[in-house]
Amino acid sequence: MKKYLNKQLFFETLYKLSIIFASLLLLLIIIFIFFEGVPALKEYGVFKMLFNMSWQPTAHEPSFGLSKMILATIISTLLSLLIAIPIGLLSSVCLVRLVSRKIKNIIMFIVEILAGIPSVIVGFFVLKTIVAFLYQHFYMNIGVSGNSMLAAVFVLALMALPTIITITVKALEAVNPMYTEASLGLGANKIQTIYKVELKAAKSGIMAAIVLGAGRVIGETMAVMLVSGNAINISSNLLLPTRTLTANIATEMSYASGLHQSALYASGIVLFIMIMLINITLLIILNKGGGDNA
Amino acid sequence: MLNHPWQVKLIKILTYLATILLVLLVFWMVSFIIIQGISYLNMTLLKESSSLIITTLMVVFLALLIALPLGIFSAIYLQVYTNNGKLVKMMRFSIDSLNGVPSIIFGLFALSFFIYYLGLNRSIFSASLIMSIVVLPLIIKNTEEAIKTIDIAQIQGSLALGASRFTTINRVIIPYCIDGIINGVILAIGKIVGETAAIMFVIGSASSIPKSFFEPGSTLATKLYLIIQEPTYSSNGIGSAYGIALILLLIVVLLNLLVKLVNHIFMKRRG
Amino acid sequence: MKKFLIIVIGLWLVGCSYQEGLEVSGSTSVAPVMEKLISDYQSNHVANINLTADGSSAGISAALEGVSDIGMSSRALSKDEFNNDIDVNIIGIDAIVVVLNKDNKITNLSIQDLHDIYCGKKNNWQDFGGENIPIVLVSRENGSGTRDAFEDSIKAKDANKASYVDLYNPVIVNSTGAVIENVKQKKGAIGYMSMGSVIQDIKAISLNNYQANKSNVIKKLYPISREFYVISKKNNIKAKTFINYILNEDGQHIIENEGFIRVK
Amino acid sequence: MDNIFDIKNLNLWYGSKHALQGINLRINKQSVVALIGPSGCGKSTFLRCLNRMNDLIVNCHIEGSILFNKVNVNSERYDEINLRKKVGMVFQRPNPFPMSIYENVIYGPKCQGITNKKRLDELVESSLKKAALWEDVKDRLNSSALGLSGGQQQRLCIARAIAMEPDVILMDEPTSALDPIATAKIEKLIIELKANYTIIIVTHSMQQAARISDYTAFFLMGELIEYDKTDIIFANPKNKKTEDYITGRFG
Repeated sequence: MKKYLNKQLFFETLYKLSIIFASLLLLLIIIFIFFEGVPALKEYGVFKMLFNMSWQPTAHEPSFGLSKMILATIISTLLSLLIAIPIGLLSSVCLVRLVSRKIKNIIMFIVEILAGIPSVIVGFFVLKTIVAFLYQHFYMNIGVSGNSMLAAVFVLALMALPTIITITVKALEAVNPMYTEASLGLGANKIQTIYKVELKAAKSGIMAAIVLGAGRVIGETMAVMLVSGNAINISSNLLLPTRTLTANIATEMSYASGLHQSALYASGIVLFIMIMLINITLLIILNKGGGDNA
Repeated sequence: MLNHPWQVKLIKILTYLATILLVLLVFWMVSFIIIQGISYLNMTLLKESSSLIITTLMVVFLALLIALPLGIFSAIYLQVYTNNGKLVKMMRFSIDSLNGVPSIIFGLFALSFFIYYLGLNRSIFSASLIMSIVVLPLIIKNTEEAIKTIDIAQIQGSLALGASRFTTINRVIIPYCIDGIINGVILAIGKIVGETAAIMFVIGSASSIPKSFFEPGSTLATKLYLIIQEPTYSSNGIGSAYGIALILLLIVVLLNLLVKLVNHIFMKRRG
Repeated sequence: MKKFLIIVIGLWLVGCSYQEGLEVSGSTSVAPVMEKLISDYQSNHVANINLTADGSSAGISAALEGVSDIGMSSRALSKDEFNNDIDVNIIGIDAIVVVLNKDNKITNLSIQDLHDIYCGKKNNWQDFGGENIPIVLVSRENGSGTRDAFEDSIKAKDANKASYVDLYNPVIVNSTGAVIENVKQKKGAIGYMSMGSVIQDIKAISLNNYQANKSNVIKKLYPISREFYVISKKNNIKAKTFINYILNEDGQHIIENEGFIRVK
Repeated sequence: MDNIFDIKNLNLWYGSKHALQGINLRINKQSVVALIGPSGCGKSTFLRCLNRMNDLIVNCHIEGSILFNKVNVNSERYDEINLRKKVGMVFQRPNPFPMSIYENVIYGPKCQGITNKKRLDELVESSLKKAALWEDVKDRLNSSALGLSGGQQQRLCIARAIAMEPDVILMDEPTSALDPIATAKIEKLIIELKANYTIIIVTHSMQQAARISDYTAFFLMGELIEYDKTDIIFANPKNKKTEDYITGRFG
């Protein structure tokens, strides 16, 4: 019996150690990212880093202003959601209410494939189609090279769609059927029932889908880097190239050293904080809105 | 809005259009890769990318070797040994946030922790370590989902027969949630195969078959990234990029079919 | 279950230890050719040489502090970096070539032209006698030695050595191959790279009417070139033997067929 | 008194289960008809046939004719949306939408294209007055409907149905989820509504049927056993099974 007991004890401590280790990983990541990024933040100053426009890491007195890249990250995320949300919500409604179960399963399989396609392939695809097309047709404009914010937004929209659709479909399916019956009972047709009642009842699920979609998109690196042109500028002309925080890290990391590398880690910290803000807003949405479609 | 028949008709058309557009987009991308890649999918490409496939399998194997036990044990602890106290909520939040961390941040962490701090060299081993961390939340969540679906009666039945929590785990819980674990594994493989940003700083690059875990290497995805950037340096130029992209795409489709198959089998078993 | 744990810990420990040997670190532009030199040297000498590419300044300071046996640099040492217990050797010269799309009729540009192009003063090939196509700048990323040397030569930096180029919508890539790919695909593109990397899909042009060949570069007629330096402590015998190998025939031969210009 | 509903040989199957067998029934205008019977006898299923809510159920097959104002509504050609405009429904559990009281009441009319503000305000006031809820909520029309009590929510659902100006109101055990006081208020309201609506109500409580209905139909195992004036059904029912059920011997 003695041997048996300490075998059980051994495994139960192993279970405990595993979960403790798993939960501390996030902390470990935070520690090391901050550890590497703090020198540049201290040297150049957090305020200047967030709001200064010029990024010249290899100059005599280097400047590590990230504001153009932070803006590019935010703008590309919002614009991609502007495309992904309508398509995502409308197709989710169609899948849950307007098509047969068989068609729905087929399309959901296609959405899962889209979710599974590695971002490097999506970037490659857009590079060889959209970017090439943009240069062929707009090369006469100064500064246009095909690699552009528009191409980046298109890639990010493709990335956001699967996340938004899978979660919206789940939210719509969880809507209490009593609302549907009540609406139909009042002589509303299917479309009115969906858009006036069911979407409202699944509001918190849909908001979670959008926020998760934003989280997925804001952290995208490989696909954006291939198509965005990586020029450090912000412009209302979407055909001009741009550089997001993630692309900045991936482009310059291989040859960066000293303070330059530390500044890249600092842009990683900024990105990390943005992601954490998104996670926290998600938590608030889910807790607050949890009840309305009970 | 939606109070007049023409508005209703318009929205209905838009709803169908959105779905068609979604399907067309995916078909356009997939067919583009297939059409361009199919002509390069021949023996020379398979031979040339054999080192990439082997390296990818090595990363998948080692990452899962670490993440699986860690993930399953963590899921068991979360589902069986804890109530929903404050500490558990914290743990859940940190694992969910870990799941939301972008892969470039994992890349930065891998570079500073494994390479600079621990002094490991840029190798398949370092890439596998970071990938085990990347897929850990996936394994935990899927295993937890599976454990949740076990109806309480079965667990209570086993406990009622005098079995300790530990034997209940081995005899009832783990066998029952095999499909959740398999789902987690398949999704994890999908994530590892397609990953570039998390491992690009720590895996180095190589064009021959690696002899050990501690040599630098190139997976299908990292090599694809290099060739896209520098097609002139690969044997048949951009063609091999299309070839590798097609191989990756086939793997993704295969993995998704596998998930469907596993769910189907276990759905029948669960009745 | 126990077997599995032992394996994992075993893998972890083995990973951490790696053999000591000759440490070579520094410029990312010199690293590729140094890699070839090292593998050739190791094929007939017993030596374990470790190479890291972390930039010229890092290489220079590593050599001065003795952290690395040999420091590589693609820029001359500044006055305060130089001291007399180290010796500095030039192992090769790298000419930086300007490349255009094959359909672009232009065959020659002056340094002033390059300055006007990369500082946004002129943005159409018509200004230089070419077709009416806007110019698309293709540039390397910050930290790349090639970009540093190129922008210094065409004075595309301000007093604080901060580059102007970023303001004119360049396509920024972090590898020579990507420069080639962008120049090859885009009619109006202009890029630059080491002479050795040029391939026939793109067109290298002459600068100030001088082709980038051995004699023009050595005579400094070809305006944009940079020397590859190796820095080592005078008393470091192991480093000295490797450097002598680089400076004699078989070393110089490798440097030449890597597309650089030999010094001996 | 001409009839508003004339049901002839109505049969319904859920997949293979024959839930309603050969129902023949006439329902007069402006009367309250109670449907009683043990649970699972098909009374709710029958009620839902009258506004074709059963169309939502996947493998449900219906035969026979349902004449509504002499027109057979149980056919593909007849648009169920029009039917539901004329035949409102109130459910067992109060299910106001997660919107304001005002928006709940005008939901139906707006779906029909009535968007004129003044017209909608009139409808809201008249419907809430008819549902005896106007006094309670007239100064907080824009507050959320979920804030009301159970009884108030059910009366709001009735008001919502009345706003459609239907001819018939179907009620599926409207008071089973409510406390006795709220139930009494709803019963009093039903009797007042009889003046301008036909009300068909499914109920478990025979006392409720006796109190408020003019006619009562007794269902058992998918068949209509007996249908007659309420006082006849409860005083001396013709069919033995009805008598056993009324006196509580089974069911």
